[in-house]
Amino acid sequence: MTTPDTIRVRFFARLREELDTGELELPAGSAANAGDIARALAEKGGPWQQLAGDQPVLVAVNQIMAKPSTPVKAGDEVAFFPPVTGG
Amino acid sequence: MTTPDTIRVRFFARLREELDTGELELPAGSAANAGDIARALAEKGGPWQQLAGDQPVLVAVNQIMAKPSTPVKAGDEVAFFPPVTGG
Amino acid sequence: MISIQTYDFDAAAEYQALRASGPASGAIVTFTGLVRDSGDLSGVSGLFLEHYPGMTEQVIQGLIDEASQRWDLQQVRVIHRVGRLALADQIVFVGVASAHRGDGFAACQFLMDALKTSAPFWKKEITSDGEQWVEQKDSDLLRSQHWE
Amino acid sequence: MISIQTYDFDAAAEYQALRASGPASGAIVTFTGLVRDSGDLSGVSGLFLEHYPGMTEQVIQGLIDEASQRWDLQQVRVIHRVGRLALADQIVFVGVASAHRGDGFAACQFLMDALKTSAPFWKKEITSDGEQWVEQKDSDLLRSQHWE
Repeated sequence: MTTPDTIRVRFFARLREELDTGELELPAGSAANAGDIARALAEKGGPWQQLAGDQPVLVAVNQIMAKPSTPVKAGDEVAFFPPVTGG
Repeated sequence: MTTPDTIRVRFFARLREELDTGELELPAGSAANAGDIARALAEKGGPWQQLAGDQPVLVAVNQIMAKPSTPVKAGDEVAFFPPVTGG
Repeated sequence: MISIQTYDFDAAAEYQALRASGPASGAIVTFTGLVRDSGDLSGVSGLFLEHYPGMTEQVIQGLIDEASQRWDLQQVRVIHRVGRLALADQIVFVGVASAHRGDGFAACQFLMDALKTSAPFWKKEITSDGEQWVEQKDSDLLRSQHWE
Repeated sequence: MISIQTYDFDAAAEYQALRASGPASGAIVTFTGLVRDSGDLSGVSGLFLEHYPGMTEQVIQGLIDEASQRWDLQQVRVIHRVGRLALADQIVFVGVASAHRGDGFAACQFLMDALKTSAPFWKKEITSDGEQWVEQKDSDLLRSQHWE
């Protein structure tokens, strides 16, 4: 079994709609932590800027709530989404 | 319509069983308040003494929670019972 | 609506009635009390419940009125059974429909706490060794005082 | 047990399952959330609910584990619907069976408060004028912090 050399990045709800993207892959070497991924994607401009903006954006790494400082590595799943509103 | 000249006294639950009495009538003139009724009945001795004893006994006058000092008059319904345990 | 009855109730039908309380209702909280095997005694096989007809309904109506003043409620339902009940039987149902869940939880819990300490019901536990009137719990009094 | 599903649930069957949790259960507390006509918007005709498959179930299991450590519970059931829902539809069910009512009320309310702030679900309100993602409520955050 080969280890993937990418990180899977997912978006949900309002973010998914505004970015018009449900998921994408990034090369694993490009980011040390979740915050790096957010900053790299924000450089795409337009709606992507909100990933590093003032609006609250939550992040999960491997389906567990995380922080910008949480480390990421090849094979990880990183998700960005707005504050939750279920129940 | 004539006004009854008695007070109806009722007992519930453990009190009803221990006194072996669900209800009785007392002449209205014999008691100014609910405490008078309890003290008069306690003089019957035996289990009746608990109406004026240390054990908590609650009293209602005309189906509303009352105190020993609550006045009673002809036609009233006075009830004595243990602390409640429903629900 | 208040019912004091010897016969069983249908919790599903009561839930549906609360659900039909209108498009403003976003939350339904229900409490159901069951006869359990250990209360003051262990090995409880049943209960006998006595009440004070007339006064009981008045007291519960007063509690519902108080809850309706304190919280924003769409509908309230209280059912309490009396007479002989067997293990696992339903004893009491309190259901509240409200716009928001905070009101529903608070009102349902207030009504149950207050029922336990203010409504004239008395419970006798039945075991194979005999029967015994239940004593009022300090914990119930404290719970009820919390709302005053 | 946890279910995340697009289809409706039968609250009556869920209640019966909780009731069958054994002779030690004396209290069943249930919460059901319904689509109501006014949320962030008024004139709401429906909702769309999105979730994060996999993570949602893990988060809810963690909340149930936490509730089971904090309170004495016999059984816990959580159902959350996703996808398109219409006005008055059932959204969420949290049911708890416990020996004593205090544990049941606290656990049910804790689970609902925590679901609102921790579980990855997102709600979009639909009206005749359009649709809008719901914003998280400060009141929900405060309610949830109360349990920490």
